[in-house]
Amino acid sequence: MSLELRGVRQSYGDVEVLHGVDLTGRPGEVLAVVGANGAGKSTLIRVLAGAHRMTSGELRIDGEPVELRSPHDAHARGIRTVYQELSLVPELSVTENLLLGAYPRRRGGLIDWPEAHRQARRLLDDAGFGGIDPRTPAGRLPVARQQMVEIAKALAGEVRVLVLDEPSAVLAGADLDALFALIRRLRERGVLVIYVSHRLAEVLELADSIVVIKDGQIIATTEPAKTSETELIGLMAGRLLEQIYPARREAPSETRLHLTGLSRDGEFQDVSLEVRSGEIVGLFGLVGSGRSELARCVFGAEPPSKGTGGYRSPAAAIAAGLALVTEDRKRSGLVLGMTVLDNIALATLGATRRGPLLDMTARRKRVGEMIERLSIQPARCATIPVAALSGGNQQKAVLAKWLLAGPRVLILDEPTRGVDMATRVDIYRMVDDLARAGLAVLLISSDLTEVLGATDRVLVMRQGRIAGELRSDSTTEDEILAYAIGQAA
Amino acid sequence: SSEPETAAGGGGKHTIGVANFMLSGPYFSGMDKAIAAQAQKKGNIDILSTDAGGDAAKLASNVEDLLSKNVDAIIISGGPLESAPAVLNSIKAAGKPVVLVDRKFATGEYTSWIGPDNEAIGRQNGEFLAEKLPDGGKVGIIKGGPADNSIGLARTNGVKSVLSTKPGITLVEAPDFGNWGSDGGLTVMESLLATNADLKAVFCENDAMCLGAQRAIADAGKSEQIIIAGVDGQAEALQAILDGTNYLVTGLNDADIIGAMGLDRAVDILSGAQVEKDTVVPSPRVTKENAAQFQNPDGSF
Amino acid sequence: MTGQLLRKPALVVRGRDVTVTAAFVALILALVAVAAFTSDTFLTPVNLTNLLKQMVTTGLLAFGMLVVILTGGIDLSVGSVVAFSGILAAGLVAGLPIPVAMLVGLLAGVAFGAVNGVLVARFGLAPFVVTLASLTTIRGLAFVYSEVPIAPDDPAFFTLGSAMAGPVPVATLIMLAVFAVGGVFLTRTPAGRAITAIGGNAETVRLAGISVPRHLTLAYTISGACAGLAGVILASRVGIAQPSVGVAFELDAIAACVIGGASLAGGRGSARATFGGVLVLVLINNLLNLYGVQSFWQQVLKGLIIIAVILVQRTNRVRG
Amino acid sequence: MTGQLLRKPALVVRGRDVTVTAAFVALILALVAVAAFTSDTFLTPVNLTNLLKQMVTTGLLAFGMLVVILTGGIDLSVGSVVAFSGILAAGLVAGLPIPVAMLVGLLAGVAFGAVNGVLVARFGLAPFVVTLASLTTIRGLAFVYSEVPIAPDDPAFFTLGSAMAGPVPVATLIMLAVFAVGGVFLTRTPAGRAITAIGGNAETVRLAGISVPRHLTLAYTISGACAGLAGVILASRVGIAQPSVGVAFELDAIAACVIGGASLAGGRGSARATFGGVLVLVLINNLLNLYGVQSFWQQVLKGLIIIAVILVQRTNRVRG
Ligand SMILES: Nc1ncnc2c1ncn2[C@@H]1O[C@H](COP(=O)(O)OP(=O)(O)OP(=O)(O)O)[C@@H](O)[C@H]1O
Ligand SMILES: Nc1ncnc2c1ncn2[C@@H]1O[C@H](COP(=O)(O)OP(=O)(O)OP(=O)(O)O)[C@@H](O)[C@H]1O
Ligand SMILES: [Mg+2]
Ligand SMILES: [Mg+2]
Repeated sequence: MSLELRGVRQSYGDVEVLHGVDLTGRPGEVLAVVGANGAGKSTLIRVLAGAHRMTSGELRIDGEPVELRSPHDAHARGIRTVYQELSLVPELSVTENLLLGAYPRRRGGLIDWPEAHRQARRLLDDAGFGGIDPRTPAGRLPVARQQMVEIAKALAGEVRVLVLDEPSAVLAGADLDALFALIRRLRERGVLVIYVSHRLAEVLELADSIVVIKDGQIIATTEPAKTSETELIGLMAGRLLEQIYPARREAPSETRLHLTGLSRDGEFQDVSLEVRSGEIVGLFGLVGSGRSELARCVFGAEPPSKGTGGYRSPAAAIAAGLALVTEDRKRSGLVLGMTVLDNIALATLGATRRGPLLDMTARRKRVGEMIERLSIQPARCATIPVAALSGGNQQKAVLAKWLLAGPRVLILDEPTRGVDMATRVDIYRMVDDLARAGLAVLLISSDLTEVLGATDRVLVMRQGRIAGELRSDSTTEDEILAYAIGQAA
Repeated sequence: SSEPETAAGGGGKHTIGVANFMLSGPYFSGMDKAIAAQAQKKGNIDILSTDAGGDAAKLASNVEDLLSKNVDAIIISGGPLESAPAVLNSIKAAGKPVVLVDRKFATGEYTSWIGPDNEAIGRQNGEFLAEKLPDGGKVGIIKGGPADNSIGLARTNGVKSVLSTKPGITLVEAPDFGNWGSDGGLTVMESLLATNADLKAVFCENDAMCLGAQRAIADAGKSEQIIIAGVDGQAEALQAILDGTNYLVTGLNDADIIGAMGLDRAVDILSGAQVEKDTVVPSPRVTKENAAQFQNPDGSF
Repeated sequence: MTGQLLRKPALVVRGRDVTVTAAFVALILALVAVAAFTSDTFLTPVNLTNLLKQMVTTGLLAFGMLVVILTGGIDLSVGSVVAFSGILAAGLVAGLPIPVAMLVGLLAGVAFGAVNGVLVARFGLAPFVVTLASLTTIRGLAFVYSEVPIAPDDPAFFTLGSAMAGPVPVATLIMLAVFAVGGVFLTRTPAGRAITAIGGNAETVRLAGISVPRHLTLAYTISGACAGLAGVILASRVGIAQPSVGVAFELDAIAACVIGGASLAGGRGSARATFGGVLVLVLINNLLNLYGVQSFWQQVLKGLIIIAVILVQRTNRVRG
Repeated sequence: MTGQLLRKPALVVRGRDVTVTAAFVALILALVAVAAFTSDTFLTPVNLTNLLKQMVTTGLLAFGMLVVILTGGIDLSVGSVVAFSGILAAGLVAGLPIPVAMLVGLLAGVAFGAVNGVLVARFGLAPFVVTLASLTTIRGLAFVYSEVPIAPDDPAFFTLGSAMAGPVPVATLIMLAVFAVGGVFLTRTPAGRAITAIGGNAETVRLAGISVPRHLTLAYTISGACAGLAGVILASRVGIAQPSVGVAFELDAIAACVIGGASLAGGRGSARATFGGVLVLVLINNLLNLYGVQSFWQQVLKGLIIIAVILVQRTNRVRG
C-alpha cells in the first residue's frame, strides 16, 4: 500500500519537533530515513505507528486520508513498527512476546500454549531467525536476539508497511545478513519498508530511495545511485566532513592494561592482551563473542574465575585510572531521571568538595567545561534531566562523565551505537586526541569500518577467546571477519 | 472568651471535651456515645469528642486541640493506655478538671476516676467457674494481648488467684493472643483445642473473644463439654447467656453506666460540688438468671 | 531494574512462570516433617482441620494480592475491605435473604477494588498511596456503617464459614477453587497474560493494542473481590462481624506472595507458588502455637523465619 | 518504565529536584487560609503550638522514609522502632543518666536500621519484605523487653518532649533541624547524591565506582536513626513509653513523602517537599479536629483528602 504524509507537525509539550514533514512511500519500496541525532526520525515513526497523535497534518493510505487513533489502529491497518528502544517484556517467553494479545485459543477460550509455541516457531523461521527457542524468557536473550524477536513480532499477521527504527544498531555478521535478506523478501512481496539507520553504507546498499531529515524537516530526497556517503553526511550535518577517521600515528609507550589468561566461566576464556599508552586497540567480534563481559570483568563489575589483570571492583578500577563506557547507556551508563550535571559528575562525586559538602560552583564549572568541550546539545543542558537529550548527546554525556575522572585507560564498548555520523566523527576525533595525550584506549565495536578506521591494532574475539590479532593499516574487513567467524586461514 | 458566654448562658452552659484513646472497639465507642447521650439528657452541655486511634501522641495532640478550644473540662477514656503523664500535666497547666473513665492512669494527677475493678471481675469469674467444676478439670485462658495489658492482666490474675487454689483444676494459657476481637478468639480457641481437647472451661479477657471461642467450641462439637466465662457484658454475650448456651457468665463492665457517670461527675465538678476522687462501679456477675435485666435495647454497647 | 531481571530471570516453561522451585517445595516439606516429628499434635485430625481453616483468609487475600502485584502494584486496603464486606453482609441479613446479603457484601469488595483500580489506572496515581488512602477511608466507612459488631441471629449465617465437606471445611474448598481457577486465569487467558505482561513492561503492552487501564482496573477489582469474599467468609465463620477486624491483614497477604517468589516490581509470580507462601505462613503460625511459644516471641521468630525463608528462596533463584 | 520517565520528567532547577511546585505551595496555603477563615481557633497561639508539636513524629519518620524511598526502597519497620527505642530509653532511665538512656534508645534505632540495610544491600532482599519482617520482630522485641508500659519517675524525662524555646517546642526544632541538615545532606554531599542516584539506576552508580551496598545501608540506618529519635522524643512527650505504640506510623510517613511528590520507584523526592507533605497531613488532622468531625468520618475524609491532594500534585506534574 502507498503511504503519504502531508505537513505533519508534532510537539512534545510546547516544543515542536517536526515542522511539516511530507513523505511518500510506495508498495515494494525500501525507503530509508537518515538524519542526525535528534533530527526527529523516531518521532516521525511514532506518528506513523499511532503512538503519538500528530499535532497537525495528514496521513493518507492509498490516497485515502486516515486518522490513527492508537497503536492498535495502525497495527490493524498493517503498519508494523520496530522501535529504536527494545520493548520486549523481559519476564515473558519469546512466544508470548511474539503473540502478545493475539494468542491461539482452544474451545472454551483458554490459551492453547502448544499451538502458540508452534506459531511462534513459524514466525521466527519465516523471518529467518530460526536459532531462537520460543520458550526462552525474552530477557535472557542477548540484545541482538531480542532485536530479532522484535522484528519477528512485527511480522505476525498481514504486514503492509514495516517501519524499522535503527534495527541494525545491535546486529552484526550473519544476523545482519538475515535481516537484509528478510527486508528484500518483504520488498518482493510488495511491503513498504521504512528503514531508519545511521549506517550509511547499508542504507546505500539496501534502499530504493533515501530521505534526509534535519531539524524536523525533510531537506532532501534522493536515491542510492545519485548520492554518496559523503554527500549524505554533509546534508545531515549541514557541513562537510572531509575526513571521518583521524589519521592515526601510533606512538605507544608503557603498558597500561595487561591481561594474562583472564577467564570467566561460560563467558570468555584465557584472554591475554596488552594496551599501551597512546594506542587505540580495537576489539572486534560477533555479537555474543564475550567482549562486553570481558570489559565488565576487567573493570571489576564481575569477578573473573581465573587469570590476572582485572580489577577487584569498579572503585578499584577507577582508582587505577580505568574508565568504562558501557554498551547500554540507559541500563548502565546514565541515571535517566537525574540532571545532566548530576550524571556527568557521578564518577567524580568526591572530587569537588568544600569540607564535607560538595562545592556546587566548582562542580557546575567543571561539568560546564566538559559540556562545552564535547559540544553536548543543547548547550545549556546542565540542569535538565539527561533523559531529555537525544541519544547521541546522551552518549556524549557518558563520555563526559568518564573524561572528568581523568582516566589512563579508556574502555569503550560500542560507543557509537545509535550515534549519527557527525557526532561519530566528533567522538573519533576526541578519542584520537585522548590517545595522543597518552591514554590507552580499548575500543569494542561491531562496526567493521570503524574498527579498521579508528584503531591501530585489532583483536578479534570468537566464542570467548582471542582468535587473532591484526594491524589496522595492513588488514581488510574480510580478514577480520574471517577470524571472527572462525574461517581464517 | 468563654467567661461572658457562661455568664450569659445563665448558669451552666459548658463545653466538655472527650479524649478517646481509641474508638475502634465496641466498648470504647459505647463509652463515647454514653457520654454524649448523657450530655444530651442534661442539656446545656456541648461535647467535643476526639479519637486518637490508639496513638498516645495523638491523644496528647487531641487534648491540646481541646484545650486550645477552651473546653471547660476533659473526660479521658484511656482504653488500653496505661498512663499519659504529659497529657495530665498539660490539662493541669491549663487549670481544667479531668475525669478518667474506665481506665485509671497509673501515674499523674487527675481530678476524678470512675471505672470498674478488673481484678474483682476476674475473681468473680474464678469463683463461678470453681463452683461449676466441682470435680476440677482444665480451664483455658485466652488473653487479649499487647494493646491492653494491665487490664487484661488484672482480669486474668483475678481468675488465677481463685482457681489456682482449687485442687483438681489446671490452668492452660493459650500461647497466642486473641487481640480482643472475636476472630482472634476463634483462632486461638481452635489452636487451644488442638493441644487440649479435654478442656472443661475457658475464660477470655473480654466477651468479644469469648464469642469467637464459642464458635470454635461449637465447630469442634464440644459445646456440651466446655463452659465459657467472659468480661464486659457485650450485647451478644448477654444474649448468648440468656439463650442458655454454654456461655454461662460474664462480669458486667457497662460502658453506658460508666460513661453516664463520668459525664455527671464532670458536670458536678464544674458546678463546684465536692466529689469523690475514685469511684469503683460495681460489676455484677451476669448469668442466665439476671441477664435480662442488663439487656438494654437502647444501649450502645 | 531491567538489569537485575536479566541477571536473575524467572524460569518460564511452556509460556508459564515456574517459580515453585524444587527448593521451595523441599522447604515446605521440611517444615511439615519437622512439625510431624516434633509435635504429637501436628498430625491429629483436629490440628489438620485447624490448618485448613486458618489458611482461608490469608489464602484468599494472597491470591488477590498476587494479581495486583503481578501488575507491579500493591493493594493495602484489603484488610479494611474484609471488615466492610463482613459487617455489611451481617447487617443486611436483617432485611435480605442470607445469600443475597453475602453477595452484596462481596460486591462491596468488588466496588472498592474497582475504585482503587480506576484511581491507579485512569488517573495514574501510585498504587501504594491510593490503597493506603482507601485503607483509611474504607475502615472509616466500616465503623460508620456500624460501630458495634453485628451478630446475625439466624444460624444459617454461620453455614458458609463452618460447613464441612467431609474432613475439609467448605470455606477451604472455596479458597482452593479461587487458586485453581485463578491459576488458570493467570496462565491461560489473554486477560491473565496481559496482567502479567503489564508488570513486565506496560508500555509494550499498550503498544500491542491491549488496554492497560482496563486490565489494571480488573486486577484491583479481583483483589477487592477476593477481600470481599474473605470478609464475608470470616464474618460467617466467627458468627460476628466486627468493623475493627482485618487490621494488617494485607501484610500477611503480601508476605505470602513474596515468600512464593513473586517480585514486587511486577511480572513475576504464580498462583501455585503463592499458595506455597500461604502454606509456609500458616505452618509457621501453627508450629509456634503447638510449641507453646509465647506470643511476643512468636512475633520475634515469625519475622526472623520470614527473612530466613526469603534468603533460601533467593539463593535458590540465583543459582537456578 | 523508561517511557514514563521520558513523558513526565521531574522539574529540575539548578541541579536540584524541584518537587515543591507552585501548586503544592498554593495547596498548603489554601489549606491554611481555609482553616484560618473557618475556624476561630486555628490561629490561636495554643493551636499553632499544637500544630508544631503534632508534626514532630510524622516529620522525623518522613525524613528517614524519604531517604530510603529515594533509593527505591521502603521502610515499614519504623513504627516498631519507635516503640522499641522509646521503651528501651524509658527502661534504662532506672540505671543510667537520662541523656545516656535516650542516646542508647536512639542507637537501638540506628542498629535496627543498619540490620535492615545490610539485609537489603548485601543479601539483595526486597526492602518491603525485609522491613515487614523486622516490623514484626522488633515489635515482638519491644514487648519482650517490657510487656507493660514504663513511666520513669524523674520529671526530667519529660524535658526533651515538652520543653519550649519561646513559642516553639524544642522537639519541633529538632525535627526542623533534621530536615534542614538532611536536605543539605541529600543535595550537597556525595553520599546524598549517591543515594538519590541509586534510586534512579543502581547499576550505573555501581559502575561509577560508588559502593551501592554501603549507601543503601546508610539510607536504612538514617531511617532507623530518625525512628529511634522519634521514639525517644515521643516517650518523653507522653511521659510514658509503651511497647504497643507506633502501629501504622509508617503509613503516614510514606504518605507524607508521596504527597510531597516523591516517587516510590526511587530517584525523585526532596526534603523540602516532604516537609510540605508532613504539613498537609498535620493540617488535615488538625482541621478535622477543629471542625469536630466525628472520628470515623475523619478517617473517611482523611483518605479522600489524600487522594485529592495527590491528584492535584499529579495534574500539576504532568502539565509542568
Ligand atoms: N519524550 C520526549 N519528550 C520530549 N522531547 C523529546 C521526547 N522524545 C524526543 N524528544 C526530542 O525530540 C527531538 C527529536 O527526537 P527523536 O527521538 O525523534 O530523534 P531521532 O532523529 O530519532 O534521533 P536519534 O538518532 O538520536 O534516535 C529531539 O530533540 C529530542 O530531544
Ligand atoms: N541466552 C543467554 N543466556 C545467558 N547468557 C547468555 C545468553 N546469551 C549470551 N549470554 C552470555 O553473554 C555473553 C556475552 O554476550 P554479549 O552479547 O554481551 O557479547 P558481546 O561480544 O559483548 O556482544 P555485543 O556486545 O556485540 O552484544 C555470552 O558469552 C554469554 O555467556
Ligand atoms: Mg531515534
Ligand atoms: Mg556487548
